[in-house]
Amino acid sequence: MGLDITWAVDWVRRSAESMSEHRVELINLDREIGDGDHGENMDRGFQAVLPKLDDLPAGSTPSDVLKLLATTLISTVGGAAGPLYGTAYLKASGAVGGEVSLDADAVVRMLEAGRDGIVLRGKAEPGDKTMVDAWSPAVEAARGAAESGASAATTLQAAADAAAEGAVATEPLVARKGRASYLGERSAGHRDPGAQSTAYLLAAGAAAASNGTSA
Amino acid sequence: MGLDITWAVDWVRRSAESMSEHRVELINLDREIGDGDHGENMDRGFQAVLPKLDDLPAGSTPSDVLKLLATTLISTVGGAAGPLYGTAYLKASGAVGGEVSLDADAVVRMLEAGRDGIVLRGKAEPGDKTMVDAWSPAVEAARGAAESGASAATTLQAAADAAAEGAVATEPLVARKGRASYLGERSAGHRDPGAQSTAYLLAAGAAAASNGTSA
Amino acid sequence: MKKIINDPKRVVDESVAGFALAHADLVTVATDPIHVVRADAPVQGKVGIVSGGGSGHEPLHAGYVGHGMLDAAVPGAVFTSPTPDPILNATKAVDGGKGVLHIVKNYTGDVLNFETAADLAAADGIEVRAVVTNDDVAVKDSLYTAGRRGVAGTVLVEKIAGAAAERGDSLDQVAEIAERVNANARSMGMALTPCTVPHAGEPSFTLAEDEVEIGIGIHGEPGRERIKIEPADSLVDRLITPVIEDLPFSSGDRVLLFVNGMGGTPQVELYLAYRRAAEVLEERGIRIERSLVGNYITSLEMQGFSITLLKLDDEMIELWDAPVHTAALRWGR
Amino acid sequence: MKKIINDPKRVVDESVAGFALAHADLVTVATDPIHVVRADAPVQGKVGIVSGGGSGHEPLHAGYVGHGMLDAAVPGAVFTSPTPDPILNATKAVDGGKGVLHIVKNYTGDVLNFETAADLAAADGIEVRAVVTNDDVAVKDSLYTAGRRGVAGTVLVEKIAGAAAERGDSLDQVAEIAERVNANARSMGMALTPCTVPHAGEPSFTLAEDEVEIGIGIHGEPGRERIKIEPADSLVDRLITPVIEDLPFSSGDRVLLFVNGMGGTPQVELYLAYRRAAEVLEERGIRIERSLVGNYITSLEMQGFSITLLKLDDEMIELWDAPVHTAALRWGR
Ligand SMILES: Nc1ncnc2c1ncn2[C@@H]1O[C@H](COP(=O)(O)OP(=O)(O)O)[C@@H](O)[C@H]1O
Ligand SMILES: Nc1ncnc2c1ncn2[C@@H]1O[C@H](COP(=O)(O)OP(=O)(O)O)[C@@H](O)[C@H]1O
Ligand SMILES: [Mg+2]
Ligand SMILES: [Mg+2]
Ligand SMILES: [Mg+2]
Ligand SMILES: [Mg+2]
Repeated sequence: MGLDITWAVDWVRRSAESMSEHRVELINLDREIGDGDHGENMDRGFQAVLPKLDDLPAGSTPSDVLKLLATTLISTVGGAAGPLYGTAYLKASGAVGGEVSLDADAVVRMLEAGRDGIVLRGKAEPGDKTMVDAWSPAVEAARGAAESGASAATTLQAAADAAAEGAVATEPLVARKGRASYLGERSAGHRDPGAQSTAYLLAAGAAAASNGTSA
Repeated sequence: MGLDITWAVDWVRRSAESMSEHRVELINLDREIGDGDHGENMDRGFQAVLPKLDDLPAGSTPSDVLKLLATTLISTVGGAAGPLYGTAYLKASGAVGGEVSLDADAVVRMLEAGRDGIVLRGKAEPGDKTMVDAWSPAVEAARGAAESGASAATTLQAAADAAAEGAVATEPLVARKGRASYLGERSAGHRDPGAQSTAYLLAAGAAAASNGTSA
Repeated sequence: MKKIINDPKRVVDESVAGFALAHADLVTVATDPIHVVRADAPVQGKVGIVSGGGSGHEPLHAGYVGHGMLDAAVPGAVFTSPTPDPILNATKAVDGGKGVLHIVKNYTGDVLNFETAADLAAADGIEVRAVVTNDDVAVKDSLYTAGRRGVAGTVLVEKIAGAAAERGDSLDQVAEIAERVNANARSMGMALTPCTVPHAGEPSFTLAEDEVEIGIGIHGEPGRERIKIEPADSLVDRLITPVIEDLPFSSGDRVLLFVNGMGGTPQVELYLAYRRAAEVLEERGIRIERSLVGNYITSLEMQGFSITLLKLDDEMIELWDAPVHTAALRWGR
Repeated sequence: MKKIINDPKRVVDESVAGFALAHADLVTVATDPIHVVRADAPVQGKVGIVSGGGSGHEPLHAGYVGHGMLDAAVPGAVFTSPTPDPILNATKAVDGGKGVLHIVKNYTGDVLNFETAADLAAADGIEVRAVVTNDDVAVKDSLYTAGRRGVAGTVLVEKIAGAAAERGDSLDQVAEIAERVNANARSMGMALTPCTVPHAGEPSFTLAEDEVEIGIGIHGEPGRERIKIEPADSLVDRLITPVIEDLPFSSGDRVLLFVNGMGGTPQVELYLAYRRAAEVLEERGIRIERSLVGNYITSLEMQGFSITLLKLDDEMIELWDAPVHTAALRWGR
């Protein structure tokens, strides 16, 4: 069973919930090696998209939801995360344009386009201690799952799990992009806030998908 | 035996020592109900007079020492204490002008003139929680001692003891002059820094006198 | 105590030396005893204006020396009135033959030391008048106290009297306008945090993490009352209401609204407070004709702010707008 | 956290509203999305200059909107780059037909959001150029980092580019002089205390009672190293030496010396630091031609300071001296 508009809307709702719930945690991660606003930024952006979900025209696709999310994040989040996540969702939207229901392959395409969008704008490589370090393993894991025949939901779950591991794995890294890079060696020993928010967002997508399957 | 130039110089030296020693204590008293500079101000003033003592011409009298002290304090202390103590010592100097050796009556005249100088400049009444509350009982006690035939040294000791008690007695008072008056009721429960410095200065005078007598 | 200082005893000397280097076009600094004099002093045929007081309130007073404001500033030790000597020297240095006005904040020490200096100047044949500022409504004025403190209104007195002197007014006229500004100005302040006098090394008072002091003085003297922190709008109301009711300021009055930072307050908070103050005045029909927002009379690194209202007349507005060129206040040239 | 604020989420809105009220003669403020525009914008036939970034650095940038400096400022949330929308709106509002220069501090967020806005403006037919400031020598520049941060030098870029635009230079010329100022400016800062972002509620970092952070950024980002506090003169040496050696500045160079406070630093300490900085330059034969001392680019209530040197040429001096009339910087009119 593929992931449809209901899933997409649910993903955004659960993402907003997760950003609210982890707002302080993300702020604290960002205080350690950045400027202490990441949780606030993400929460502001996702709260802004919620009311707009109700106005989606009938017949909207997952791609439309992702585009709405992208433009809202771009115009409300600011900072580094706004344009980066905005671009990610915009490219993800483009990768699944017109599709009513996303299968496992579509999930892979969506995630890959998202990751590529972030890299295009931010120029970070894996290992630079940024959100790319959550996105990249997520894309690989999703591809692996899809290739071995997993469902869309399971594929997304694999991506979410890999993102969570990727976020943890940023801890020993020395940052080379974003604000944390100013710290040099002193950035080691702290988790990257953007990688962590990525993990939470993909987990929200997976939860929405598994909820859809079981329903 | 009267109090001569040696005593006067010793008084100033001991005063300087006492102000250094109690600098932090007087700062702390002033922090409670003022602006935290009284100990610093007094210490600066008395340190400034020390080198000048060496240049006193031969034949100087106690009055000359008091005048030198007065003008030095006026030009180095600043704040409220500078002009008030300056005037006190200037008037005290005037009251014993030309006298080579001060007897008990002269000590009373000197202290009374000092107290009156402070009241003239500062317009404080007894009970206003100022240095007057140390000076006034000191004058009374000195007069009592002198009238009952005490020596100059004993008279000064009586004054010093009364000043110390007077300083303690400022604690419950509500300030009505100086910076502490801005606190209103909240000034109660703290000792007045100027009353305390007065007690130390008179104690230094008494110590110099008793040292002189015993020597 | 963490401060950008060397020897605590040399803070004022070294800072004024830096000021002299940075503003050599505006001022000349005499040391020992220290006083800051307008570079072109004495200006012949102009009333000289001297102010001063303890240091730690910068830019007051040295920051206001220059065309259209003060002719000299006399900084004492931190929070300690200067002694008469430098006040006398400054007075002599700025006397251009038309007499000298002393602008003195109402603190026992300042009043006494300026008095002595004025007596000495008079003995030297210089005509001196003193105006004592006392705009702080936090402290009840009464025969039984040292009276109200001079606080932020002093800046307005210095600017307006300075402009009057610059246009050639006589000593009596300059003193009259200075008195008039003081009589029409009212202020009240509050603090979030204390300040630390360098030679004391300890904060001037302590406030709990959730406490603020209402009615604070500019030397960290505790104020009217200590309360739990409240939203900015309530804090503004607590300051502006007694200010308005004291003069009182009434509907139709034209005012200058001055929101002053205590030294450690970020601008973002001062403008936020200004917003509410303007709203309150609007509600009461009081018209804001001129504004001033910033750290203009401070208490070292203290966080907090004060609100000053000055009831304006046409002459005050004209003099306020007149050109001024000092380190801290500049327009029109 | 003790601050003069109401709702932490409304700090920027309410503060900018106060700024708009206090400076209605200078600026117009558009809300939703918020941007501050010069009252007489667009000035026909003049290059428009837009800057912006996270709030909390006041007076940067809104305090520099006005004649001879910025045409618009776009304040984001505290320490958070604004989104493209208000940047685009501001760009449109100030386009007088000669194109618009974006002055952007080098932070990933600022660069990305300004880039997007510039793309959108270009799509609307407005010619936009961006100059990215990166004067902070505290962070090693390298291919493998986000590069140097834009800090206090930005104020100098805005003033000098603003004057070039005001005299009628073309977009290319204004961008060239902005680049030139940035290329000749170097800065480094330090902090005694952290600052607290209102929505975070906790200090951005912690420092022991006797520690200071050398090489601090303007968002409370930790810097190069944490050391025990030292006398002011040593601290100045620690900042000015890498600044001098980076460009490098050499004997005979003419410079603007800018001692900037981080928001909570009293003036007395800034001038004290200035004294030592001037001494060091004197020793090295570097000539101070112009100076700026004060809280011009801040980190909320952080205590600390930065030192910026700008190597001047005749044109820069002329443009620095040109009249400017903004809330925070004003001379010549
Ligand atoms: N160049 C980049 N490429 C990818 N991700 C980046 C880059 N720069 C920053 N980030 C991500 O953005 C996160 C910070 O976002 P946020 O705190 O909202 O923005 P800001 O750094 O502007 O305050 C970092 O934790 C990191 O994951
Ligand atoms: N009007 C006055 N009459 C007598 N003594 C006064 C008066 N005002 C202040 N004092 C004394 O001066 C002391 C404070 O001195 P100091 O701290 O050196 O000056 P300042 O108050 O200017 O900081 C007070 O403790 C008080 O004893
Ligand atoms: Mg951040
Ligand atoms: Mg005192
Ligand atoms: Mg004092
Ligand atoms: Mg940020």
